[in-house]
Amino acid sequence: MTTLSEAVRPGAVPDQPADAEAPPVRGLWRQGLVVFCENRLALVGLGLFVLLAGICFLGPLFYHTDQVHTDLTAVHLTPGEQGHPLGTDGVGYDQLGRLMLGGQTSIIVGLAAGILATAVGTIWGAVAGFAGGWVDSAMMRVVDAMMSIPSLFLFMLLAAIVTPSVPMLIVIIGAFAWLGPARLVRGDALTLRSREYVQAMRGMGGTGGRAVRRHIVPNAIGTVIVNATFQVADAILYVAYLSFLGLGVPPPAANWGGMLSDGLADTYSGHWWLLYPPGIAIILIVLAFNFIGDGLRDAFEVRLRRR
Amino acid sequence: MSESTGRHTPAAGGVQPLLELRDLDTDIALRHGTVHALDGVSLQVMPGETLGVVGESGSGKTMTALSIMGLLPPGGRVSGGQILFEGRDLRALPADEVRRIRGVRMGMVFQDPLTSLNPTMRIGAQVGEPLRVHERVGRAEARERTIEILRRVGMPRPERIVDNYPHELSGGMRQRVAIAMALVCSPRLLIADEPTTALDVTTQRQILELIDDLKEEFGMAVVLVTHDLGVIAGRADRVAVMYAGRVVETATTAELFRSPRHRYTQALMEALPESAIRESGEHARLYSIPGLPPDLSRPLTGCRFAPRCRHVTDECRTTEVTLSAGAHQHACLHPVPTELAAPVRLPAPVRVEPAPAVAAASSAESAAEPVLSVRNLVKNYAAHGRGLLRRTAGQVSAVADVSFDVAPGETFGLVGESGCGKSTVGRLAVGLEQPTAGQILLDGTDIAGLTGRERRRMHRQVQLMFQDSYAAMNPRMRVDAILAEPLEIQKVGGTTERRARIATLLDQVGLSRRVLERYPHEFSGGQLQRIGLARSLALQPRLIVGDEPVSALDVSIQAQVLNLMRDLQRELGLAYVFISHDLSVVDYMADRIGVMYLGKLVEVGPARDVVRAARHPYTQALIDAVPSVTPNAAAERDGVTIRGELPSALNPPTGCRFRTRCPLAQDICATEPPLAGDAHEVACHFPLRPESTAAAAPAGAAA
Amino acid sequence: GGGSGSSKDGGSQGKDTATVAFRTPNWILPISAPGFTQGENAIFGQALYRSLYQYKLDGTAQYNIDPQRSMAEAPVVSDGGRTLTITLKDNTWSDGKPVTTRDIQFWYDLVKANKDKWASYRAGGLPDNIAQWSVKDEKTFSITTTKVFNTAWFVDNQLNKITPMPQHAWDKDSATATVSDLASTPAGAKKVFDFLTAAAKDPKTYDSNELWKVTSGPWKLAKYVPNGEVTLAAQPTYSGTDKPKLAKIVLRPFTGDDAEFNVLRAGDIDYGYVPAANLSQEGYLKSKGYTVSPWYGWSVTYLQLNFNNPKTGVLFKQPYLRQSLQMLIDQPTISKVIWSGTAAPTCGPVPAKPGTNGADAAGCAYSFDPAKAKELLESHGWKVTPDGQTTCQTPGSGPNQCGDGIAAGTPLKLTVTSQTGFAATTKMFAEIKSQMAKLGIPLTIKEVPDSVAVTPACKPTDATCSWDMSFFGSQGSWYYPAFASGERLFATGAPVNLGSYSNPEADKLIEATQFSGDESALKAYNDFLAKDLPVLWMPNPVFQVSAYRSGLQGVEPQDPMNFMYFQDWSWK
Amino acid sequence: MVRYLITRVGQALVVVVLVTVIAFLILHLLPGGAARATLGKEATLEQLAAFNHDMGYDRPWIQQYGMYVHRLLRGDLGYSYQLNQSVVEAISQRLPKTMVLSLLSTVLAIVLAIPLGVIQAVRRNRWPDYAITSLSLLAYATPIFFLGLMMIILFSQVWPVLPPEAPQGFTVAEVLADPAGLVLPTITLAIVTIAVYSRYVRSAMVDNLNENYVRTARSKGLSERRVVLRHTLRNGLFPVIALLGMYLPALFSGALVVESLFNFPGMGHLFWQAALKRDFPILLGVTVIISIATVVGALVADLLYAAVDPRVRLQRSAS
Ligand SMILES: Nc1ncnc2c1ncn2[C@@H]1O[C@H](COP(=O)(O)OP(=O)(O)OP(=O)(O)O)[C@@H](O)[C@H]1O
Ligand SMILES: Nc1ncnc2c1ncn2[C@@H]1O[C@H](COP(=O)(O)OP(=O)(O)OP(=O)(O)O)[C@@H](O)[C@H]1O
Ligand SMILES: [Mg+2]
Ligand SMILES: [Mg+2]
Repeated sequence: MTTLSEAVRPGAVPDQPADAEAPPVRGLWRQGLVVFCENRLALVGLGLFVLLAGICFLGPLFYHTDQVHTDLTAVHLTPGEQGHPLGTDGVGYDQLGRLMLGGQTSIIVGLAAGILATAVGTIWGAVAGFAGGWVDSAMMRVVDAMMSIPSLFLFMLLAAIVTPSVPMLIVIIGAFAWLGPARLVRGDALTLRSREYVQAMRGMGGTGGRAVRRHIVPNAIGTVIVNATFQVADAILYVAYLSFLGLGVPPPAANWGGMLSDGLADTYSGHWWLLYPPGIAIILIVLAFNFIGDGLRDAFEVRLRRR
Repeated sequence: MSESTGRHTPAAGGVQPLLELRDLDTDIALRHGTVHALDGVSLQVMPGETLGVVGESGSGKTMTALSIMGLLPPGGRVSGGQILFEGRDLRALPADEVRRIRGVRMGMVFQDPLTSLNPTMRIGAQVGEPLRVHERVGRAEARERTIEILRRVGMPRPERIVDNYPHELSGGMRQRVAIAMALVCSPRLLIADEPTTALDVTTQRQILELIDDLKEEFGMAVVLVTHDLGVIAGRADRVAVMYAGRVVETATTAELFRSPRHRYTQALMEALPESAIRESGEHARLYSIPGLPPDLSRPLTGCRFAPRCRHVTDECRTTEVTLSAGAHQHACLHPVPTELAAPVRLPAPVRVEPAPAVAAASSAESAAEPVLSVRNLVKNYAAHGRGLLRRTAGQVSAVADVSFDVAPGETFGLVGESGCGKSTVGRLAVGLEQPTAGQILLDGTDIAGLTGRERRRMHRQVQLMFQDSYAAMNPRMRVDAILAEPLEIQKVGGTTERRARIATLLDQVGLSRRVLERYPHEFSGGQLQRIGLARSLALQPRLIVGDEPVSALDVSIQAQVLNLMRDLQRELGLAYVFISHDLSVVDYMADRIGVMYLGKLVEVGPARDVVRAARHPYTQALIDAVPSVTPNAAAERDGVTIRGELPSALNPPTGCRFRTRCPLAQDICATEPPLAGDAHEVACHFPLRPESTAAAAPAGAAA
Repeated sequence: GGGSGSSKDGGSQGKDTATVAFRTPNWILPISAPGFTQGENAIFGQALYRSLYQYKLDGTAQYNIDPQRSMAEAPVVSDGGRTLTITLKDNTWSDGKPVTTRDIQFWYDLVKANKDKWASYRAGGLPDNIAQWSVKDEKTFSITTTKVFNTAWFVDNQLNKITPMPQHAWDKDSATATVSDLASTPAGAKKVFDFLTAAAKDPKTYDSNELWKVTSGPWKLAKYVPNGEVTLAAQPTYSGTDKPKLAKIVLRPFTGDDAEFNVLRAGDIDYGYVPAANLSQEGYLKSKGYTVSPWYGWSVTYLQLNFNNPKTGVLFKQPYLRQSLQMLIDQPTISKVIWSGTAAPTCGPVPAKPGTNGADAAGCAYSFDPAKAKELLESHGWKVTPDGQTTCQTPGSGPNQCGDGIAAGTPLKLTVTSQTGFAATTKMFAEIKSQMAKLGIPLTIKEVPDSVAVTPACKPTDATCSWDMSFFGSQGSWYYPAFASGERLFATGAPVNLGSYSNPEADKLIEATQFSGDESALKAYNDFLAKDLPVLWMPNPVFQVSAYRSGLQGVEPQDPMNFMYFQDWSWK
Repeated sequence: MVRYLITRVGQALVVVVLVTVIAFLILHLLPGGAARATLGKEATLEQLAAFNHDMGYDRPWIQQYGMYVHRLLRGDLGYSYQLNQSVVEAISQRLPKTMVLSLLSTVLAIVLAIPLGVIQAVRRNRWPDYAITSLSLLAYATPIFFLGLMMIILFSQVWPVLPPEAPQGFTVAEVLADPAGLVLPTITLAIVTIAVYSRYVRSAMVDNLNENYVRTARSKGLSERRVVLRHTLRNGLFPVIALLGMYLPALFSGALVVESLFNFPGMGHLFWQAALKRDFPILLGVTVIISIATVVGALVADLLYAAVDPRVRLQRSAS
């Protein structure tokens, strides 16, 4: 999947505040926060994420279900039956409890893989962009090559090599989703490298290392964080795709993607509670991260805007 | 021209104004609150008249123009008053009607010719578009008329240009295109918003003359918006001075420059470097207006200039002042008394006074070991072809064989048109780039041979100051980190010592300690330039290379920074290399001046000699092109005029690089002239004047 | 043409066409090549080239030979069981030429000369076990074997491979050559075989190549698109008694179960299958005029244990441990709930008569009994920690001890390599894992696309020998030919004995099934292995749950050995 | 120009070579090997060895790679045992289907995404923008297999107006002859693409609407329509061209799912099945073909970009 994160670069927002006398003294972070909060969709996204994460991680503390032992005497109970608000699945697990458990995996895999991909990509892109010359060329050709193989193909092959488990999925997705961030950060590094403040620093006798540490990385961090948000969303989707292709995590671990693709088989069985809740959950969480990413993008952009 | 020819006095009965603004209010809605960009602006433009609008940045000049055109930015709207154009209120007309008027009866030229043209549309299509839309003419006819109008704006080979894209033209040519576009429907009114600010002085002169000529030819009125008093002085019939969203004074040009009444206008004029030189004939301190213009998003009462005014009284702060009646209107409670307003002593566009002894003294001083010595410096960049079919071709010769010295405590000014290699020399001098050939000696040591550690120490000696201080500061660092950075890099002192040093620096540049925890985006341009200066000073360098350090600033702020730089120089014994394209600023600041053309140093000498008794035709042309606050001076000049465009640095002309544009060029110019002379060197086969005391050579500079 | 075309042809009763969900066959030559032995190839092959004998398992016929469909009479045994004499019935090739012993000889010559390229070849099997092949006349030939075999075994598991091939059309080494007796020499047979194989490896010419126009089956190939739709048309010159009743059979491949089921629901095919998860749709399909019918297979399903695993092998070698693991598998409930009743418990290596064993495991040696399993472990020195980790407490080889090679503190902890893509399998292991967890046996489930590939038979020193248990039975682990003997599954060193099970007693019993004429040998072998647990027995799913238009007659009974006889089909 | 072309083609070649190396290395790591997966559980060790020998899998991977490249240069991508077809044949049989699907959905996506993006940009931060943003992100967030299934349920089961599967014809002409069958798969694949493209168009348009030249255009008294359509849209669309080249792999990923859902055996499905069955020649072949397509796509997009956008300077650091 080419991601929104790669495809949509931020558009400049024009309404620059006036060239006013004493600008309100406000921390960069606070200012960003204000702008983020002004983006209503971003707030909706954040709310959604907090809600879903809260249900998944705190829910089980209040709503106890047995997600270890199967119960073949209570399979496919309809919602409400025998005290299962969302019914049970094909081996008798409580579906609501399962959704919480699956949500934990999805969120953890998404966050971890997104962060891993971003970290790898950032390092790769920063090194390439800052080194320049043939190092850059070589490193970027590798990225090009891997990008020209559909990512789903790569994931499929990798998932076939290693046996998928939660840590493995994180590594697999992380290992191949870093290409987008690598390109972005490299582009940033290239432009940042020639920024006047970097030149100014070199004019004071500063080294390349300092340029990367003090100037390039902190300034690329906005792009990186925004991108990480989209990466998280994409990672959650990737897990779903892998599950659909039969390469997801095996039971009793659950994840929304796997539950959804399992639920596909139940499309016509009348067991709607096995299909739609995970489907909606996955859409909501991916949507949430995309909204958040959009909001962060605005926020970071505003922070850099001149007065 | 205006007064003397007696045309178009604003109050002249019978003649209806072409455009009249009555109490115009314009608001711009922002995320938080609203900027009241214009507050009760009233103006009149008579048919065939040129109205100059001047004022500091943010005073509402552009908003006035955009309000008239109905092109306010998102969130902007005219909230009150009337815009009467040919007697009809544009605000009351239907949108379509206004659109037609905008396209046919009015034309506008914007400041930045680089971005004002659609990059993917052919010139012909863009210029001809209003014809096609408003007059519904056919393709062929539109093309013909486009070529015609391009020819009229002085575009070379218009039949070819119509099929070009904007990026294939130079800045000056693009601005001509923009003007042609505005004029293609023969409008009654042309609004030009800083049409020349982004251009070189030589081009600026061409464009301004063009507008003047066309105005005559089309018989249209012009609103010329600019922040440059010099531009206005040469071109406008009448001038409106704006401050903080209001018109504070209007008068005929001659009247205004002879006796400005508003205290703000007066202060502005005094802040010009030209006037400092004029007053004393010496490098006196400039008058600088304290403080900053007010924040227009807050409610304001009284005279808006009151907080910065020397003559303020309590009354000023509370009374709303309106424009006085009459031909010379002003909105000031304590105007400059007419009797005291001594007629402005107009400076000669080129100084003709005898060179003072200072020049000689400074050249004598330079016998001392120079801080910086540049020897036969060459810098070539690998060039990349442009466009689809141009192959990679050779090298850009950015700096070609440049040599000069800078003595301790001296200011060496470097001037020249855009792209002539000034910045490159600056960057080479501070060791940011490696020269292709030649040497750079700092205190007698060649910086090329330094080892890593020595190199780092070398960076203490010489510092760079940037044009855009904002761009030169990491937006994510607070001022304390920014100022501490050079100290950290050079490992100077511990934390406490650094803090103490930073405090001293702030004192030196006149900023309060409170700024330390703020971010760059929270400062004004002048403040930023001070911080940049403070950073340059942190390591106690002996030499500061300032690359256009004041070009982005308003006159009033510019004055503050220039004063500061001079004070510090005196205090700390600094040497400056002062790079600028603005001759009057360099003239004010520099002890000696080097003039560059296309990578070559064509003339070096003591500042006064160079400015007053230029020897190179190029220098003379530059000087002549500088607009002066003497009204109508430009029209009377008959000095050296440069023709054509700056040749490409990719394939610079052989021999004297200026010969392609030089009125005096002869065959011999194909051989390279050496830089010759004693204190006042020139590289020309036909120097305008022999080197001597400049007074003896008034040629080419009729006063 | 296209989809709309086929849905017009099929899906409409009263016509003479049936559209069948069917993977595209990709091998046409009656001598199968390695890699091309999939079920669809067998059915496709049968439709074009009948094999010498065909079988049915209803117990009515001698040696299970189907007297109607077979091309020869049942063999006459002589020479103490070493010689079988076979007489051909009168049949003709599609071009009118008679089918003679020459055509069988041709097959034999090719197989003998190219046995290593024949997928069904096993060292010691056909043709190695034939001492003499003699042709008496056009209709009769006899085979003398190297040893005395159990005739039932030989007829069911060896003679089933023989397929008469049109010598008069194929005995040449290039398309332009004229037919001769080339194959009668080994060198010639190699050339002919290479020629025919090359033609078979060019599927896009299947429906145009003259070679494949001469057939013996009830169908001819009307249209063939590689990996696409295949159309069979009734062969007008077919000489068998089971003449096709429909004019056309359209075989349509699908990209997956979901795609197939969507189309089935839309009523665009006449014969398809219901994916396991959609069994509850029976009612809907019936309302759309379909009959839903499970297709039982002549198969067993099991969980392979790796006796050679250097770590867990010692555990599996303990019979009590295998027993307690088996007792944790609730075959009846799993069959009923997870497989929705479309699976039945497997109790031993010989399949129960298809469709007869109910959902109970009455005949099984070990029924589901976690309590007994726990007791068994505890009585052998294991400290059972429910929902924790059970460990060996008293090591040693005594009767109350864990057993040889199991050290104190050894955790009982297993990994199963299973198949991805089968919801029921996944659920089944979730259930088994849950049961094992209750006895403190953590089970890790690894799902892979092809569990056989990653769990090869291995020596303890091999790097690939780290797997514990392997499952490849989502559609049945093993389908038998008519005679369900275990020489390929459970004999020491047998090719499909992935777990390297080895028991001299079992080997003896297996040999008996192959070589003695003793009718009870099969039962003895079954009873022993049912108890000894060379593998863990698992619910045996049906081959598939077929759904066909109720108007389509002759589909039932569905052949347990997975053949399809389209010629029997007709519209009501 | 020529130099630029040479550099770009050179880079493209490097990328393709790298792709083959990467694919080869990954396949080399696949456990289980191809032999068992192809020959099944009944295969004997001798048969496995013979197979491995035939396919060259028993040689060092460097040598295998060399052989592969050698054959690749002659246009021979190998032979698939699983399919009993040469890889070239298998791909050429399926590529047209995937191309029809991708092309149709891309065209549909572009046709819809451009107006949507423009509306969003013109009505920025007002309700049409929010609505379209939410909808397109919703489309983006929906796993495509779920989306496809919903489509089938809605339009061929609940409300049976369209067939649940793509056309089953074998040639492009046959496929196109059944437009009804193409509707659902094309829309399914297009929906996600629309989301990506419209966001992209929006941001490009927003950037361009803030450019000075737009103000100049307005100053000529042009109608808002003309300003947006004649001046801004053109410039806003150029980057989309560049995106088209880059988006190819993603499109194939999506096609993989859509193909299996709608019973439309194309390249994606081919690859999926090959991955499950360890069909190495197919896996390599498809990967190489798609990466070549992508590289060529990117190259063409670049050249096209350069051709239509007079601003583009070709020396712009390529990567
Ligand atoms: N897009 C905008 N949004 C909000 N405020 C604006 C915008 N553009 C200008 N302003 C504010 O409106 C006031 C008038 O600005 P205007 O651009 O007319 O000044 P100007 O005299 O043209 O200055 P300059 O010389 O810098 O062009 C200023 O306070 C400015 O900050
Ligand atoms: N990094 C570079 N690569 C290639 N060419 C360059 C580079 N930097 C400068 N040049 C070229 O060198 C010449 C001199 O540039 P330089 O920036 O020194 O001019 P300048 O006099 O400072 O102009 P300006 O007044 O516009 O700042 C120009 O033709 C420019 O295009
Ligand atoms: Mg302005
Ligand atoms: Mg410069």
